[in-house]
Amino acid sequence: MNSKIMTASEAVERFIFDGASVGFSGQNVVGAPMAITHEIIRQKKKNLTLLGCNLSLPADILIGAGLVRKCEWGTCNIGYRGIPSMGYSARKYYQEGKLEIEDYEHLGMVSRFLAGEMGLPFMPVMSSLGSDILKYKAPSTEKKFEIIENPWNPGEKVLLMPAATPDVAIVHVQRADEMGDAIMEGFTATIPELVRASKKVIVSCEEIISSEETRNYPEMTTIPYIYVDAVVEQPWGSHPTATYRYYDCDVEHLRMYQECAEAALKEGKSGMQKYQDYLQEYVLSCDTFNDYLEKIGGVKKLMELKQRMREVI
Amino acid sequence: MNSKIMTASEAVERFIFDGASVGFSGQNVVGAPMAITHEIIRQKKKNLTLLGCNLSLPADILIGAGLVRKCEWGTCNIGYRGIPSMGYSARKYYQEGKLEIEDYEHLGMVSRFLAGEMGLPFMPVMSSLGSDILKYKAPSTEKKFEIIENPWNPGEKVLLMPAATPDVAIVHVQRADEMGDAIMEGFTATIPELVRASKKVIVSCEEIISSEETRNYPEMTTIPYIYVDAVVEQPWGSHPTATYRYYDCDVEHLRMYQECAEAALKEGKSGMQKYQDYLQEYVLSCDTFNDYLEKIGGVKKLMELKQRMREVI
Amino acid sequence: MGDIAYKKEELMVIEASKHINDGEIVFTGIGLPVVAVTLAQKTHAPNVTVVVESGVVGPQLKLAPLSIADSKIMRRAARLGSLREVLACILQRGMVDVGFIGGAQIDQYANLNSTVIGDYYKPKVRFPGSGGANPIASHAKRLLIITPHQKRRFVKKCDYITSPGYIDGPYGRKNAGLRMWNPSITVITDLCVMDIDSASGKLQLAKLMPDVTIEQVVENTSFELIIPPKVDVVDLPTETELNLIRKEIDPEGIYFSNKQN
Amino acid sequence: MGDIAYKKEELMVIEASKHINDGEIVFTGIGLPVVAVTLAQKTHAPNVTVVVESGVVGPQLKLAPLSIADSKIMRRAARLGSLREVLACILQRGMVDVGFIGGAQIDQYANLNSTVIGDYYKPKVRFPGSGGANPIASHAKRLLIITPHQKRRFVKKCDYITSPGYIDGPYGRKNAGLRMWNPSITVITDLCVMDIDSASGKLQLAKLMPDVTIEQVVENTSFELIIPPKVDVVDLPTETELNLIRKEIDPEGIYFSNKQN
Repeated sequence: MNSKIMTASEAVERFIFDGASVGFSGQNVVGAPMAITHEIIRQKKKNLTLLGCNLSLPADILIGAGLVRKCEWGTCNIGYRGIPSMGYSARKYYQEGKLEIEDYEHLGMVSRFLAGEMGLPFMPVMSSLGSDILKYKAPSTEKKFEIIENPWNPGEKVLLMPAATPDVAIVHVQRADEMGDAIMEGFTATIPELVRASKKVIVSCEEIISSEETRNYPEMTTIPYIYVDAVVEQPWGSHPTATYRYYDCDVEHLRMYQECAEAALKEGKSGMQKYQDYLQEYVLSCDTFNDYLEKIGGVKKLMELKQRMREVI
Repeated sequence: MNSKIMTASEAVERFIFDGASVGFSGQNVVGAPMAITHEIIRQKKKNLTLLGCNLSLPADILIGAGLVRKCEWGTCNIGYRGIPSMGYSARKYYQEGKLEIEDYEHLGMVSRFLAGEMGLPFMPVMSSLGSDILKYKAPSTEKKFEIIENPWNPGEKVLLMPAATPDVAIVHVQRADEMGDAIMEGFTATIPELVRASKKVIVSCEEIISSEETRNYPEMTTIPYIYVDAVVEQPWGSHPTATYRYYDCDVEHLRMYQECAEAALKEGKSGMQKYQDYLQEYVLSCDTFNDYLEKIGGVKKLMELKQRMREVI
Repeated sequence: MGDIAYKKEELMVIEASKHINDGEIVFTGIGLPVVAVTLAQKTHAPNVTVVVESGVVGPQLKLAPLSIADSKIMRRAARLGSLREVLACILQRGMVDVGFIGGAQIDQYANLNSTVIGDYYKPKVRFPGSGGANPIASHAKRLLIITPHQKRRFVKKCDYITSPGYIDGPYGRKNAGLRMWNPSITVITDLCVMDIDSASGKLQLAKLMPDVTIEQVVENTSFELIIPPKVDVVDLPTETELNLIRKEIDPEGIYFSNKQN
Repeated sequence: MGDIAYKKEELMVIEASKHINDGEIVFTGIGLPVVAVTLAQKTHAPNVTVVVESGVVGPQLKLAPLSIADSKIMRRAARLGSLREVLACILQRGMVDVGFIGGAQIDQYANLNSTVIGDYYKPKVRFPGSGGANPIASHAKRLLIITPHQKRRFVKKCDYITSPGYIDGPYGRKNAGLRMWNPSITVITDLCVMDIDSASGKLQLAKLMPDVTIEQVVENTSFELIIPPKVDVVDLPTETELNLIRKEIDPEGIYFSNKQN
């Protein structure tokens, strides 16, 4: 089979388009596909709709870069040791009326991907009921949900949520082969459902391994190649979030990011400049993610994060 | 935590009861939980309802032993190299009006377990439509299915199938620890959904390993202990079906079984005696599954099956 | 007859393999279908992905497995997962290009019966039932049926529709709610190749097997088969094709009777 | 005040731990809840199973993780799986005994808000939203809420109900279609412990923290809290409990402010 290996730049150019709906891996401070996210900012793909359970840092920085029209999420939570949980760019843009949010909760959202991956129009869900998640529709949505009676227990309400089928899913994993067979370690969060529900899939990975190796124990392959369109090798590709068993999150950098985003929210023009300076320094002025890795502290910092993961697990 | 290790006899005594609905692992000639199945026959648990996608040999022998009232299945297929696919006991009992069958298809059936494992009353399914699977209800069933209109695409029909939540699931796997964390190798077929949908779960395994070992790489654990009630160690516990990477199926014994079942169907009283003799010799007169393993050829045969698997994979 | 001796089943398998294109996802059952897809992989379609209902995605088959649950079918797969992953996340999602199915009866609308002969509650013969056949028939873009051509098998109306063909007419599937409402269906027998006449949703003769006459086909079919004005003849097998089957795919000759054409 | 100095949060955590029984399945969020469940495991409930939304089942926690996605929370788990496995196959299936939740506002029916302060479309402050909180509130048999007691937090009516308590009365959950329609809910603050008055579905005072008066509680609560005739006082922490928290669970003191009670 043909190799799907390409650079982050090629992958974004080929599969992300203005107005695309894009799903992301990542839970808080683990597993966000930051190398691909930076490339989207450099290529200024705009009017994006982002989908995910916890969209965390990738959503916040894309929103801060002014590229996002709408989010459909369970949460946007970056919280960690002293770092406020809400992404400040998301807060700023929403409060200023520049961002549409469709609020879901995690079970409802993963159920939407579950319907999508199985070719079903909707999925029954037994949460969200009684909450304002059902009360407030996003302006753009014609029908956020439907409530029917359980045919096997008349009188019982069952919520139906519509399938979500993003144009593209972007996920970061530990290892993949050139065809796209991908192995995830640690919790998989929503990756299996998200990937299988999406029309195109970009996998970024810490290491490319041979198909000989993946096929030795195919029980471990989280995503088989049939779903995958691009494989991008980028060690430390989820920095400043962690990659399980590889390196810990970079608390200092995450805090610095949130400080810049907070400044943009609270300090007017000078604060907004501070955030723009962050984007300029760490994303726009970098040719590749490797340039970024140099700037955040280079080899020494990366080895420190590797060591911290060893201590944690 | 308390150990859940017990003998097959204890597990059946504690968790299988007359009239129980029981789900089984196993696809054709792989992975059937035969040690536990034999024990059910010895303890004469009766009026059972069996549930599964491919119920294969466990269903056929329980039906032949006169212990089954009803099956809800996608198929009962034992077919392999020269062995007819239909279980002959199932054919005999159904044709003679002594067995109720609710016919489903595999996608519909696994969707029913999927609803069950997620605490949902039903699951949408897009197959079965237009077939006689929906035309013929089993006499006992009040409502086999419901068809609704897709709220997101008026005019489109969506089939809903009710959740299946067996009283007990019986599965055979490669390895488990004493708490019940179970590791499956090879395809998992319907095991994940079946186990999580069932109220009680008996896991029989080739080997018990330590929790130290299972917890070293928890991504590989197919079933976590919270679902498991009994762990039974029985090497060659799925004979005459195969256990992937451990031993191949025993074609000669499977053929002999089907010949006895065919005789019962076609040769009247003498044929029925032949089948009874099989049950007497290989199940009822055995104290444990180890006695059975001696009778089917002992160590020499078992080593041969082990060797055959090595050649296959 | 050609110069090379071949068995009927060999030619059926070779013909089936030609309906598989490179890069496609093929849902395989047991028996001749797995020989056909392996032959396609070894000839014109090396990048075919095989999926199997038990949870196997993309195995690298060497020898033909004997059952969908044969351990051989797991050989060097891309993924060993669950039945749901294959039947729901690949098949029902609409990713399968070609699906193989079969049955004890096939009727004029290409419906298949693998459940009962006779009355459902008091049948003459009970068969195993659907398994994965119904979902394959419901969701694959193209269906291939390899079957012996016998009058009792090619019936006007199935006693039980296990796997839907066109049900009762050109819009039968649409009316029933099947999304894949106009799949291509190809039936390959030892006498001929049939496909669907789109105006009626009924089976029509497409090609004859070498040395078979239209009369023979009609005699062995209980329903009125649509016969177009011009009917081609299936190509004879090549030596390469036969050698691949005999030496590489099925050296033990498990799938092929000893009758020669 | 007891003989031993302790921080308010320490006593809140110790009180919460007492609401967890041995053998139960506990759905944990970040922060103080994970300290409470770890303390329960190290005292009276060694066989508690922790589940975490990201896909972690039964980790053997040593140090308190700092986020539900902190790699520490995966330590020697029984299963590292998916969010669906935990939220659907454990939580929605009804297997969770105790769930921890929280929010920026809590109202008289124990509804929680973690979405917006002010109007939904033009809010004063936007918060992250539900995450797993809504499903936990919907499906756990018992709910525990550990929160600071502030007048602006304990409001009459939440600006937005992210996670349902009793919604608008004793049958509020039943009317909304929630299966777990009468869960026990316990709110533990630095001033008191509250639970649900089953007649009204509203919060009532259950216990006071040591040296706190009913007046103090009432002053810091914007809604009319139900006050039963007799109100007990929470036990003082023991040295063992404090030592476990300080030396084993959170030796770095990450979760506890420096204010002492």
